[in-house]
Amino acid sequence: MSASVLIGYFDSEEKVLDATRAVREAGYALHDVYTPYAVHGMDDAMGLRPSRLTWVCFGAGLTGAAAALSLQYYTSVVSWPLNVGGKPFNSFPAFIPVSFELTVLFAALTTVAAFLIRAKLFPGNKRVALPRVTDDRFAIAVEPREAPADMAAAEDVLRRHGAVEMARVEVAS
Amino acid sequence: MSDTLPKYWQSLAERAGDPGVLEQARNEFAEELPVGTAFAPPDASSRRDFFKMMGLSATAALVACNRAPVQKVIPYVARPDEVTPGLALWYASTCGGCSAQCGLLLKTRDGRPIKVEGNDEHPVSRGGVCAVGQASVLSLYDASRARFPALSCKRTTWAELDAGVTEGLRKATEAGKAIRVVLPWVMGPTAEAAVRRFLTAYPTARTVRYEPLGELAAIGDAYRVTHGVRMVPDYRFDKAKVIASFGADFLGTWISPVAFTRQYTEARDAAGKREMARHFQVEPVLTLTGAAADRRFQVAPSDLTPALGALVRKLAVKAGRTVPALAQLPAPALEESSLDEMVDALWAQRSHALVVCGGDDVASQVLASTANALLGSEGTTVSLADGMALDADALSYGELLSEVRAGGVGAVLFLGVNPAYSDPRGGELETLLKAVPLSVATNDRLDETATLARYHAPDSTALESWGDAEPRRGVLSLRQPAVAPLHETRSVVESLLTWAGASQPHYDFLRARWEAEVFSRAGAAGQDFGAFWDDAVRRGVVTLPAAAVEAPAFREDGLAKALAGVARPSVEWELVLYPTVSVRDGAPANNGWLQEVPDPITKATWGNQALIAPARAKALKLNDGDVVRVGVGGKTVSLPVLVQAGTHPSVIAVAVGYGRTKAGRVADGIGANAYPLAAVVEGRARRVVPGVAVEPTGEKQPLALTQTYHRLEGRPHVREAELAAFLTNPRAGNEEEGGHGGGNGSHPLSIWSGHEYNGHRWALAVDLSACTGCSACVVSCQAENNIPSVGRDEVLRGREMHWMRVDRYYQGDEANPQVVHQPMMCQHCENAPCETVCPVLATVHSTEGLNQQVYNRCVGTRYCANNCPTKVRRFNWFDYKHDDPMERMVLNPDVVVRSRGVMEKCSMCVQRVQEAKAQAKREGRPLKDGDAQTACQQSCPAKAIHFGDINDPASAVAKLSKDGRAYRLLEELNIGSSITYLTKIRNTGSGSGT
Amino acid sequence: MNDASIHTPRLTRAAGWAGALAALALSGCSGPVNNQQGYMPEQPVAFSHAVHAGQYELDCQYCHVGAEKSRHAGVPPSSVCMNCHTQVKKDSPEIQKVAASVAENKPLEWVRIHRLPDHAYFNHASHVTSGLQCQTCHGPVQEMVRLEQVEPMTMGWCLDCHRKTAAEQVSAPPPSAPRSGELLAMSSGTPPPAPLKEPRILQPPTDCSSCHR
Amino acid sequence: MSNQHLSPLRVPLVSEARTLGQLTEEICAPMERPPTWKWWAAFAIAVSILGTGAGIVAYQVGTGIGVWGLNKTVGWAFDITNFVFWVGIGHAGTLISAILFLFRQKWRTSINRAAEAMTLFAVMCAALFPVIHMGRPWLAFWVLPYPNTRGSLWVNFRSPLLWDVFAISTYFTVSAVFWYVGLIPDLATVRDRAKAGIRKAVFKVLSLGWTGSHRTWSRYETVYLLLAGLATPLVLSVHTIVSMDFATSVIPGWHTTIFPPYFVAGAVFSGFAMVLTLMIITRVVLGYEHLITIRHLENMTKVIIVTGGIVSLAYGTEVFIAWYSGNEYERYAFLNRAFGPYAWAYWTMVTCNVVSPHLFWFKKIRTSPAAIFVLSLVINVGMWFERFVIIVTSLHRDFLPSSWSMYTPTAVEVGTFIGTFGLFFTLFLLFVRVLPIISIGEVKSVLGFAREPGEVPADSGTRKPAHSAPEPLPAAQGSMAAPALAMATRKDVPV
Repeated sequence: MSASVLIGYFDSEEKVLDATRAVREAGYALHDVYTPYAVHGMDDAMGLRPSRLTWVCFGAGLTGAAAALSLQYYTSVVSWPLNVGGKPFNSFPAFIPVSFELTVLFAALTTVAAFLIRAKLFPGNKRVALPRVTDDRFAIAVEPREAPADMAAAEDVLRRHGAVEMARVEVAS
Repeated sequence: MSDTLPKYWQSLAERAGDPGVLEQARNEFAEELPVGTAFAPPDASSRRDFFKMMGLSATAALVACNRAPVQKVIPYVARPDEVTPGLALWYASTCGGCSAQCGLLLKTRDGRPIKVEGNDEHPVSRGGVCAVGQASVLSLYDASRARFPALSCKRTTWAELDAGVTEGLRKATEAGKAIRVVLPWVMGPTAEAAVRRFLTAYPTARTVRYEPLGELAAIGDAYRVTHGVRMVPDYRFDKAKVIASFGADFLGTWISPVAFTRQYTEARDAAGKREMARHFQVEPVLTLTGAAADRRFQVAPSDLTPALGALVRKLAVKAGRTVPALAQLPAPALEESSLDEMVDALWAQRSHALVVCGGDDVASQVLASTANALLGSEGTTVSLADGMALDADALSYGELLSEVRAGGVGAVLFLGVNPAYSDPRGGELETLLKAVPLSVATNDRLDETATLARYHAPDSTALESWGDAEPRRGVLSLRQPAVAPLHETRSVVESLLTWAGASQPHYDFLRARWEAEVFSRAGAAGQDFGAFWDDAVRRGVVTLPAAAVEAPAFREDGLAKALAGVARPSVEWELVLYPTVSVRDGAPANNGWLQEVPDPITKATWGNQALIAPARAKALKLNDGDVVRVGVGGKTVSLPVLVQAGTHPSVIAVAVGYGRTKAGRVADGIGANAYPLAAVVEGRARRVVPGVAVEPTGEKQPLALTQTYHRLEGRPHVREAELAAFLTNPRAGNEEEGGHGGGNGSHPLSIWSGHEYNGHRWALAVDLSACTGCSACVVSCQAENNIPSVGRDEVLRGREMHWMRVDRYYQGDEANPQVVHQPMMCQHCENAPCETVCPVLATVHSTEGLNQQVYNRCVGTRYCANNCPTKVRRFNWFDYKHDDPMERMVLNPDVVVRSRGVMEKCSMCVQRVQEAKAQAKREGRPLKDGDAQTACQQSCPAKAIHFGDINDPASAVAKLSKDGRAYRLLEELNIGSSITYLTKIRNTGSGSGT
Repeated sequence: MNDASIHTPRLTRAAGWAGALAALALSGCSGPVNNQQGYMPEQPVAFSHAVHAGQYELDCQYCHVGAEKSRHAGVPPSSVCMNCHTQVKKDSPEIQKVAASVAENKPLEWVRIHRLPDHAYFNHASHVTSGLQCQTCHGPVQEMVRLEQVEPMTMGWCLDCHRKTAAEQVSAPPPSAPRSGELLAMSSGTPPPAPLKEPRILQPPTDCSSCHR
Repeated sequence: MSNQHLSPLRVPLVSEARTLGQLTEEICAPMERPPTWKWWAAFAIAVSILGTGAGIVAYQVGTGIGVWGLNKTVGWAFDITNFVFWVGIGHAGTLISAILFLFRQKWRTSINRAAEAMTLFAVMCAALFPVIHMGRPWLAFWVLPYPNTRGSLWVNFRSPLLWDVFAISTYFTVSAVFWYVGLIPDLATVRDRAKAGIRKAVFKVLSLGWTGSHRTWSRYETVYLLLAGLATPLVLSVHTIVSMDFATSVIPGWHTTIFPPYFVAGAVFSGFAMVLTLMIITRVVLGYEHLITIRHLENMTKVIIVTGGIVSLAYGTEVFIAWYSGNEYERYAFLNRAFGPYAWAYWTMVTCNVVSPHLFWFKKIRTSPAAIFVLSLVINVGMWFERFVIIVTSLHRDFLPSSWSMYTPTAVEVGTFIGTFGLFFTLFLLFVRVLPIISIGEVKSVLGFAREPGEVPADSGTRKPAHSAPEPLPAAQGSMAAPALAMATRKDVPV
């Protein structure tokens, strides 16, 4: 099923922040806001909760550390213990650098992968950005409602907060 | 790129570049290499022929690379009985490298001789072998050796040659012309017998003894004066308590250095005997012997004889004798006090004192002989009864030249001598020989002399032929071949017999002579000669019971005449031509191992230099590598300067043996030939030349040195003590316990508990007091471990590959420094810094305490070498190809040949250790101390290196590691070295301290 | 976020491919690299081990004499074949090849099957005297009509056996070759050395330098 | 973005007033117009140097490391010097990006992209050396722990070289990811500006379907922060580990506990110098003086003063400790550095690294791009010599005087080093051509920094003509095509 979303275009950060707050206060469901750069304060304005990617990062880091330590322990102590320079088979202090590096590597790659998956970013993506939102326009997309009158009121809210342009766009849901 | 490649290996490429040479090489190979003949009928009786076949399969093995090319196994058609492929066979034999004739054991694998070791049962050399002896196995495979007999340098057959030579000899005899056989002083009893047979066959024949260095001749002539017999006495350094050597490099090159080194270290075994012979050395140029001396006095070469004369005079005073002949000698420049010090020390020991003298001057040898007579040391330190008689009737080379000039010579035979190269009159030989109808050379290659001779009848090498030697009276050393002649060469004995019309195989002649002459003296009553002979061949040496020989007595009557010519000229420069321990008189020069082993003193490789004193160099503003022209009598030689500590300021010293022109691809063009500069006095060549001109040319020629820094900077790597201090305190000079705690055996603080070594734990102990620095170990190691020679260019870049080196440091005054030698090899550290840093585990520790290097795992980061505190790791910068099909035969099949890009280093001869262990296991017995020997240890003439299991409390190495003299390198680093060094003890008589 | 979110299957597919690739890479690394397992070339003479070692139960060391004393077991000289084949099966064309070899003094060029790289040292004697059966490494030779390499003969394969043997504390059989002194005793009448009291526990080395030197 | 806390200390980060659209225009312009002949000339030179370098490396790999001037005593020289040099340079990029991001240094925005790219290229140059310095580089993969048929012979995790393998590869991977994540929004901008065609298709793939959705932006900010948080210790760890190549050894002059901070400071020092070198060229050539302002340059010189100070302190400490330790080898190593055969290299290092940064105390020098440019080169030379001094002078005379020797580089080594500059500049020039070298999104977010709200002109649909560059270098003037040229191209966009 698809429905038309109401899009309001703005030309400045302040206006789009105001308008976002207004749209939410007016009780409309925000589909999303599109901006050319990360607008600070928008999370509040849109009422977004903090991302949980930090936990993914933490978990991945732990996994990396565990993997690195077990690899090093297994290869140096279990699989083939060799006397290297008189050091013990389990030369733990010497294993720290590699463990650290793998911790960072796992954490970084996993976090980015999780982000890309969560944000549905991938090569070959067919999504198209709204006009000029990657340049100098800010856009608010308001979820459609049953009653056309409501949408007209929404348009009104946007216009009052300085929308320079309005549009309705069909999006897949 | 060609100039970045090592020269030694490049020369093949150069040859390849020249189509003519290439063509020649190809023909040579096509005809001579085993490929075509490998499958020719191996004579069932010639048990050593099959090496060719095995060589071929070895070739296949070397060619084998990564992915499975089809490989063939080629078995024998009929396997000789005593050969099991893969098992080494050992033959006891006798070295032919010089006149010392040491006892050898030849190791052969699959028919190929691959290693020379010392024969422990040999009573003269006693298990030691010098660098030249070690390298003789490479000379066997020298691709530049003659491969066939030649007439006017063109290939001929033995039959044609024999016919031609016999015909020539007959004609000469019929014409009443002289036949002259030019040969070295020492050939061995059987060969001398063959010479006598030849002389008998041709009545006009006489021998001419030729010796480039003139040392034996001088001694022989001196003893003719003082004792009426032309002989060389048997010097016994082991019985000496004081040694005074006037220019005799008896540890390096003089007469029998291997035997003397062993005797010398025994006489100076302070730890074992609680006393130590004091050694005085009076010499103009620092020699290996001078470096070992307790007191070294530096004199001008022309002052040697006057100084010795003054010493003899003082001895005569002590002895209460008046020797009028001594009065005429010029006064020496050497200080009175030094002379008195020596005289007092000598006189205190009298019969246990020994005075020796080097060089080619008869007068000084007469004085040395007089000194020993005055001291009464004849019979103890100088044994005339055990001496070696020299050919009393021989002519000198100078006399030969006069005869030839006079036109009375019909035939000249050169038996392995090369006067065209090594005599100052060598240039005249070419024209002179044109007047001689028959000239024959038996030299092993078409060298400077052989190319001038009409016939070339190449002799087989000592490793290919039978023979014997009598290095001390009553000690008969047998030589047996380890391989059938590789080429169409023939033993000189067989040649002589053939030309004498008594053709018979060398073996038969030898055996018959032994049956007739040796067996009868052996006192082997009731024994069958066959058993005696088999035993002699197996052991390689027979010691005959002492026969009562009357030793000739000293007489004064000839002294005045002999000493008449002694003068002390005052000149600006005196040239000294000296032999090196590696190429000696130049005969073995075409040998990569010998060219590359650094001179123990100068640390120079690949070539000779003009050695001058530091003070003189400073005055003349000359530095290492500045080329100077040394000239005398219209002849000049250009050489790079090497500023050498311990050189007398008036001396310019040049090594002989270099500058060969027809020795082969290795030696030709390396260095300059200094022989032409030698003086000729009364027909004899003399190696001390007064009044030479030295002029800088302004050119530069870099020196291929392996050590460029000569001082220890006060570091405690080499520790020494004075004898007196050592006798009261066994730890004298070794008080230092390593920088930060610890000491022998105890470990400094460590966060790790270390690994346990429950089985064997291999270790080395190196006695710095015994080591003379002769470098035999370096060559032995090179032979055992397939270490490539890299050539001059690579040495110049600091890339020699030797796994072990002998570090040489100077202490004190650089005009006359004290010298220490320190053999340096992988320390097999318990906490090896190299192991920790290798990313790929290519170097790790074995359960037996060895620091292992796995070449095939190595990726070549060189991190290990950087982190090695002793810098003993060697990197294969290029593919040092063992690509000469002949020379490759010398490779030890038990040690892998390393490829480019990998690190290598001393393995403590792990292959020998494993072999000894496997042998003990197969025989079901525990390994004994001494079963496994490293190559360096085996060949060390001084027995300064001890190898063994430090976990076995009875082993020598375990005992030595707990000795008061024991210390390890860099203990403050907590590397836990497995090599124990033992403090060097000196007996300078200066009281205590170092 | 529901804009154009129709491409998830692709992602999974991509992940699948990546996994497959990784698996391939891994198997490529851990699989036999450079080994000759299964190598069974044709030989110049159709010699059958099955006949000689199997049917006639000839001892391996009758032909491969070096096995007990040398690092090489050795390929027998043609003359060894002719010890019997001067009598047996003289007319077989294969035997005639061998006979020709002896007559012409031209060795047969067998194709080498079991081989280790140059940098690996292997000693037959050490293994044979430790009681190892030839078949352990060479497979059931007595059943092979044409010889084949059965085992991988990789370093890991060697090590597995060394480690296992060390762990199991296996003893070596008493030496079959005479020990030093025994030969002397046989010939001279001196008393032979005392037999070994304790069996030798095999301690196969796993040190690098045991094989790489 | 409004800014309520204006203070006299804060100056705008974008020195001239710009609209968002103008910014997009200016940053995208260089990659949307055909390359100038100067770019072509520079590119041709860079590629030919790269080609020569590649040839030299091929020759070296084919012939053997022997073509270098190394010997039995000095086993590393140019190779590892260059490695550490390039890794050091590679540090500023991620440092500027990550550490300055964490410290909320907004001035980073106009230089971080290029600096990160520089990091990647420098790390590529650096990574070349550990591979080609091997005797058998074709077996370089043996440093990776993978199951194998050798009884599973693994790798030595105790070796600092192995740590390097992990550190450098992690650093490269994370830096690349960090850089790419930062690029995604800008890639979308370029995509949306491009008409149909290859550019559009390529950037469509690269931008991964970025729509500017704030829900994504929100997560993006989190990810970016996390990456910055991960990259910061990573940067420090990488040079720490590189320093451990030396610090964990036993060689006097290497075995030094202060190496990790000393190396990190040195890396930042040289990295900033290299960023300055590149940025001074770029801002002139591309006319970005208002984006990469004098203030940016000045800030970086201040970092250089600080890190230069740390480096100087480290030099001093080393010498002091060598004397204070009483260890004869250590003492000799440092005496030998200062007065031995390689004293010239030591004093070059001291002059370049200890003396020259102090010129930045003068405001005049600090604000003169030409002076900064020269000094940045001097510092890079000095830092190269620092590594040379550490490696070669320590190795050539260590414990046993018998093995002391000298090292002289060959043409092959010098050529390889120069070749890496070819690689570096080839990649950098390509980067300048094909990607926005300034982070559009981030600069936009600081456009209003230190400006009154009204100062940022709301887009009125009219574009100002190109700004006039304050003092463009004469040589660079021609390439400054007016953004106006590109204006027409975007008029097809509605709104």
